[in-house]
Amino acid sequence: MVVFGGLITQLLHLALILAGAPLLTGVVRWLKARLMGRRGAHPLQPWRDILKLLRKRPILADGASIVSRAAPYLAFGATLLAAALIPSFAQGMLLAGIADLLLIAGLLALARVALALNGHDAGTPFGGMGAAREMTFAVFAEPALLVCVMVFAVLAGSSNLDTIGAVFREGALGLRVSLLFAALALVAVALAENARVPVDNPATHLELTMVHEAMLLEASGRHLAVWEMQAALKLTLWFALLAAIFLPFGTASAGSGPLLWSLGLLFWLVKMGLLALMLAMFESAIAKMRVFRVPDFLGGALLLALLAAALIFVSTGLA
Amino acid sequence: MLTLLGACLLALLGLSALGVTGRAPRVVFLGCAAAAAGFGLAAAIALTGDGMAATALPVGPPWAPSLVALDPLSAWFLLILAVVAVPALLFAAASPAPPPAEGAAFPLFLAGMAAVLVAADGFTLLLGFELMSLASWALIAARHPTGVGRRTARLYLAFAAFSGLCLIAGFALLAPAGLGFAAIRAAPPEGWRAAMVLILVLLGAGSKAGLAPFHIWLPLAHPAAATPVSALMSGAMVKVALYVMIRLLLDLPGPAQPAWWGLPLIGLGAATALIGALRANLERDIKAILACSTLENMGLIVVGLGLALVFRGSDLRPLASLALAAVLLHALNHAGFKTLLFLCAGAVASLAGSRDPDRLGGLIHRMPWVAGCAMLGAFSAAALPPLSGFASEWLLLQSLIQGWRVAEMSIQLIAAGTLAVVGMAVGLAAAAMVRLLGLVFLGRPRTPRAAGAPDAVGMMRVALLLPAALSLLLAVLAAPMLSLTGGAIRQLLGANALAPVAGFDLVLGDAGARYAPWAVALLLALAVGLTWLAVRRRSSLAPTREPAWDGGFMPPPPHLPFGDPLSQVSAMGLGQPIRRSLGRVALAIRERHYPAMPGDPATATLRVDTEDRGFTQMLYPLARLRRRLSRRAEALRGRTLRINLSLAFGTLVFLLALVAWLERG
Amino acid sequence: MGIGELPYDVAHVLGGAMLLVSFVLLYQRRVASLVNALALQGALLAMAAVWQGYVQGAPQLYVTGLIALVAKGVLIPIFLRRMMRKLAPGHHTEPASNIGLSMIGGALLVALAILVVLPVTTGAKALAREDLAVALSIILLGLLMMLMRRSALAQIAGLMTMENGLVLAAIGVAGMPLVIELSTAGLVLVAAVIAGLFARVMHERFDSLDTDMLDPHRGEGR
Amino acid sequence: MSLAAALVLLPLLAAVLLALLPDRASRLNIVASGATLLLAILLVLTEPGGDGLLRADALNMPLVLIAAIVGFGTAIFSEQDVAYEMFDRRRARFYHAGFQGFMAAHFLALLSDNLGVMWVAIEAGTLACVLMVALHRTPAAIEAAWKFFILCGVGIALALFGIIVLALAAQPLLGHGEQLSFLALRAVAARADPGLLNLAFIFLLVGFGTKAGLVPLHSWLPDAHAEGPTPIAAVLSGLLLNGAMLGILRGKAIVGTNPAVISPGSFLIVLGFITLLLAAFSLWRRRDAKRLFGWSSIEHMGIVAVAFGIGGVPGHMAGLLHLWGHSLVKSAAFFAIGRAARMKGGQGIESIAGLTTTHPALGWGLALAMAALAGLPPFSLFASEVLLAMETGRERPWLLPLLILGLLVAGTALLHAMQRLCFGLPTPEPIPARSGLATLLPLWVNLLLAAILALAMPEPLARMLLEAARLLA
Repeated sequence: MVVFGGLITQLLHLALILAGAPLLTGVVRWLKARLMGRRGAHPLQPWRDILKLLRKRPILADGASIVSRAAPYLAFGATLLAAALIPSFAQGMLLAGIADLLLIAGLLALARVALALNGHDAGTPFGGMGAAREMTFAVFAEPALLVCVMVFAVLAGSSNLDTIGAVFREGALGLRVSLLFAALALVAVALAENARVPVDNPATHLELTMVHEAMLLEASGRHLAVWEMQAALKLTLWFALLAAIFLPFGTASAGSGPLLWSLGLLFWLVKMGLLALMLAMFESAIAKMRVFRVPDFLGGALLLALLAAALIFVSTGLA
Repeated sequence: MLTLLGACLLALLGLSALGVTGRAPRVVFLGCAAAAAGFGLAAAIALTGDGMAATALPVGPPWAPSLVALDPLSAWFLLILAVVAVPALLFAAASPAPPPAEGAAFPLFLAGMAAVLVAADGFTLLLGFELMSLASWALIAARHPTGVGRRTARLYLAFAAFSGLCLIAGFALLAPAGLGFAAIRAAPPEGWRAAMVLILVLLGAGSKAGLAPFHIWLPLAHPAAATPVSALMSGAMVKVALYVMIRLLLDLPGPAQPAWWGLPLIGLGAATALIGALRANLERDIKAILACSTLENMGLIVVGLGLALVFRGSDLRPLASLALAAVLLHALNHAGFKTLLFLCAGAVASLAGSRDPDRLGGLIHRMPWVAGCAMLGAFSAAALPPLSGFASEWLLLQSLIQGWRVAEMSIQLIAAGTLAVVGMAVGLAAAAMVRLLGLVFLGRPRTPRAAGAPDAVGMMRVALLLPAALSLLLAVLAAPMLSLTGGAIRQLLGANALAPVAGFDLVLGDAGARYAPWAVALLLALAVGLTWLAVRRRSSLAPTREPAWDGGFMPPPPHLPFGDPLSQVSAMGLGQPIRRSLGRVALAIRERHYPAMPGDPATATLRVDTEDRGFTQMLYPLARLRRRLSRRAEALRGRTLRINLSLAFGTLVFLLALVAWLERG
Repeated sequence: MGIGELPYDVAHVLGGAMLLVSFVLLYQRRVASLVNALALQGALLAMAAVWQGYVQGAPQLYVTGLIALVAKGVLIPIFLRRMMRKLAPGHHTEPASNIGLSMIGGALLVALAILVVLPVTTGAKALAREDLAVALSIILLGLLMMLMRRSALAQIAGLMTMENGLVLAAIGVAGMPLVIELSTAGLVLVAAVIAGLFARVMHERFDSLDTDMLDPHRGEGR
Repeated sequence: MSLAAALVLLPLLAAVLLALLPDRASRLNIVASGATLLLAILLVLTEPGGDGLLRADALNMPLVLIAAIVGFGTAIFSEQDVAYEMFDRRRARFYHAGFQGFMAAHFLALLSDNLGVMWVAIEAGTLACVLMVALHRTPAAIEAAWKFFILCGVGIALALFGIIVLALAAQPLLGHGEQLSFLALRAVAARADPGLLNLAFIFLLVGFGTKAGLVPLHSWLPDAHAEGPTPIAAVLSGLLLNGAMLGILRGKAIVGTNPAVISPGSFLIVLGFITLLLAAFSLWRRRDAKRLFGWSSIEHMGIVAVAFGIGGVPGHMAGLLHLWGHSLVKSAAFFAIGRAARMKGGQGIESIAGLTTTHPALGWGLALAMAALAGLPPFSLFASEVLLAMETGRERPWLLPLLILGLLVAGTALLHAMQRLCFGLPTPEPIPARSGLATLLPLWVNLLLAAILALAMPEPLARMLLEAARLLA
């Protein structure tokens, strides 16, 4: 039953995030527009864009190589696998055994590298520039993520996401200031990873300021569709990650039948909506920062993570 | 076993004699490859079956015979040596004939490294170590009669002498009873003696392995040699130094050493990793980039070694074996992908005619094989799952994360800080690899030579495919390979220590984390494949080719066949964000900007001079001190005869007075 | 035997005389009288040797005395004088530093010699102790003279004085094999000849015997 | 007549012959040296011992062998080298006679059991060398020779005084005639008056130390090496220094047996380290190749002094092994550099470069010799330095840093010079010529022997080494 349940939940989870990812992007955009006093596009607009792009004939730049054709699938595959490892409505899914945070980080790095290589491929200035910046940001984002993982490992005894979620759901450790710091650090990392304000502006196409979009300038047709899907999936993934760690309540366990699952799903949708709202409010509240201030921003995140670790050590040392 | 090893070593000596004549270089290199394969065979036998106990040789110093042995640790590193040497030598055989000196020194280089690995007493180890240094120096010097290369060779030789002497001193303090390893184990050093041993070994083997601040020679020396030599130096020689470190710090001093022994290693390792990865993003020579990435990986490995010492010192054997496994596995993985990368770089340098990224570009179109191998190697070096680099770095990061299990809060904090630095280094390494691939293989060719480069064929292609296949194998079969190190881990950490392996997965015993490379590879392939199928089912239109959109730039004029060179990011340009944000950590940077004056047709230029802080803060001051002292010493020479006489006279009188005084008291 | 007994007093007087001559050598400016003083010291040495031979009843010391007389007292002085005539007619040796200083230095050296020798030779016969102390003083004075004087001739003279001191010490020790004495004396002669050779070459190269003139010619420059 | 006596008389005879009939002198020289070498080998194979005056023991037999080898090589080398000197008949005759005479004196100095005879022999050898150093008659040569003469004359005189004091100390204990015998002195020194022994050792140290080139008594050494003919430099470094060191060693062996003396080892250690460090730093300033090797001789004598000072069986083993290896390698280096200087028409370092490209055999030989002098394997200097480091680490660990510093500075300086001489772009050759077997043979043979000493020392030699160390410790 457990294995079967694990399989079912895993498949349902995949279907859910695949279907929900563009929707989540749409919702965020819609909320942002509302907060800015605009009517905003329909939340399903991203889905429509993707389907339309899929119908178009892809155009490759002259200098482009096989990389431009392969990179989108690689990046998407890696992101999908990472997303599949992060529990949404149920824990103990089929892949829970290997749902290691370091592996998730690695898969995201793989997707990032594929994206950067895609930026390099056509040999255009903006592509290269965007790639260099993307990798630079990662240099600061990754250590922050790792130290957060250490914090969770200290509390949950393992770096396995499923275990962490389970331990945190039991709530045995109560509300800790160190967790708050870790949460802030992780949020900052998530913003950078998803190229959101203040690190990058997903809406703009002004070349000088952008990072993420610059690497996709040459993509078109189905390739662009896959890239868009990948971006949406990544956003969902990070939301799910934050939810799974910091808002673990209400998640069902794989063994417990459909009723609890749907309850967990309900909880999850609420969490997602909440996070989307927070993101929208945040993005509409503040402005994008200059590219060379981003390292400071992420360095701050790293410091927060280290502080969290230090506090954990103190508290465990006292306890 | 002894006959096999002896035959290989003797064969190498004979080949070097043949190499002196300069005749039949291919024979020499292929023979060396065979000998290296022999080493690999011996290592495999020793790892699977039982090794060779300490055996006395007919040769040796006047006071005792030389001893050789092949225990699991030696065997593991011998395997690494073979893994690097065979492809490198095939590549050498495929390259144009080198100067005779190189043909003579190459076998000696191999023999020296092998001698260090199989030595069972200090003298033999030192002998092999010095032979290795001397031969590798000859390999560099033979290529560079003049210019910068010559200064590099000089610097390298000076550092080699330094590390050799430090190791001699280390043994002197380690082995009061005798140089045989058994005798040393019987009487391990204690107190300040042990601490001095630690320092001297860190100076000696550390400077060979490129630990900061003695790393400065490495990014100069490794690229200066011929490609196969660079591969051997970067893939194997630093590992030999690592082996010496493990032998002298983990094995010989016995398990009784305190936990703080690991801390210097952790600190130095983290600093080295950061500096190396940072410089890898700023170098402007593809082989130098790879050498800097070697620094980064050695740094990570040494961090693991330090962790192993810390855990062992605080009685956390499972964690110690975890860290040690990370060290051993990463040593092997790094050997695989670094060899691959260096050989690719060599192929590029010889076929596309340059090592300067700003003269390359777009090579993936002309040399798909090399590009493919290079991408594989680069992905491994960037520690991307499911490739080989990720498996070992996963172990390393896990053991760092587990650092909180040590009761000392200071060590916990150090572990957290190190984790941050290591994470930064890993990110930087990924950035460096992307930069390398993007500059060399992607984008547009920057010179006609790059546009017309042929692909690697024949034995050169084989030499590339060999390590590539090996890296893939290591990626999927990380766990079985690691289980081979069980013997070494038991030897170093006690009989009940186990490699963190369960079947085909890497697992942490109590912490419950698990990494299954095969599963990840499978799932990834599945995800990519299904996505591709699904997408292609919905949209089947074949793509068309158009000029790049390029943010709206106009297509280049006809006299620029590869587009406007200025509109493609340069090596410095790609390094700029990292140089701006982190560069000054490792380098003394001078940026000068010459703006374009209004009406002046000249373009604006930005001139950047970088120099490693190791030079500016350590080497130059030392050299100044040495110069001042020699001037002092020289002043004594410029004296007249009578002054010299009075010196002798004064010595006599002083000694007489001293004796008179001593006899009073 | 001790103070007030004839053998001791005579040896004492002779040794003291030699030491005095050493001071004269240290003090003397003119080369001619330098050579004379050297001859005198040689003669005194010969007498000391003979006396010791008589006292110790060691016949080979008479031979030693004879050699000393012939070599140090006659041959070498003649040789030096001839060389002096040839090379530096009426040539004055000027001390590098003033006489008084070297005198004080000499006195201090004698004190040192006595301080060093007397306490360690409590076992030996008084005669030997006396001889050893005097001999050491003479050697040290010869060395001092060599580094005070710039002229090659003066330095040779200093070397010869040192040899005198050595022989004085040797005769103090009973039972020095004769072969050593002979070969030593022979070597001293050879050395003197060689030194003369050098002096001549030096003179024809630099037209001077001032050893400080040599200094700028050192190879490899400063 | 014993082998030892023959070993002394044969070169003497050869010297007389060479003085009488100078034509084809160099061939005769080679033959004589070869015969001497055979005698030396025979001597080493026979049992130690001998009559009163000459006694062959484990301490001096290997040194005799080394001396014969180096002498033979030097004779072969000078056969080619002297041809360039343009000596007139008189000087050529004198040169060869003087060479053999020096060899005879050196063998006597090594073999004689009587300290007085040893002194006489060393003095005679010195005088011969002085004359041969002056052979060129250039101002620099005169200056060097005069300095050599005066300093070593003084030093040797002081050494004699030391010997006399030893005799005086032994007077109450020994009968007439044997109070200068090394063995007898060693036997009774324990009962002699320690004060006199101290005094004696001071004088022996300063006296023979001047000849061994210990700082601050060293200033004659580099110039004497540089200004004389190259073969003379080879024997100076290869043999004379050994003789002087043997003198110090004998003194230490005698004095050291008395427990009440101020330990002679500490004097040696201090002087040795001063020597090592000063020479190491001076090596960096050399512009003249032969002076470079002269200074390196000083450095190695410092190492030897330290080794003997630290003492113990391993320490003395290290010191002796270092002496042997240094003689072989240093003479080899002088052969190579002398030949190179001939071909390049100057012995300045800047005038020699790129030897390995133009004359591979000579260039690599020189490179290996310099690497060996820098203490790199596979040569016996490496082995002895390792052994010395071990003993230092065991007995006086706090001296290790000094030792390492000295070795490092000196080694890097030599390697630096090695790369300037042997690599880089070749300098022009006014006298283009081939290296010639007369240089390459002794050069490579010596290197080979040094390597054998390090890695596969013949069993009898190894036994003698151990025996000698036991004798001294």
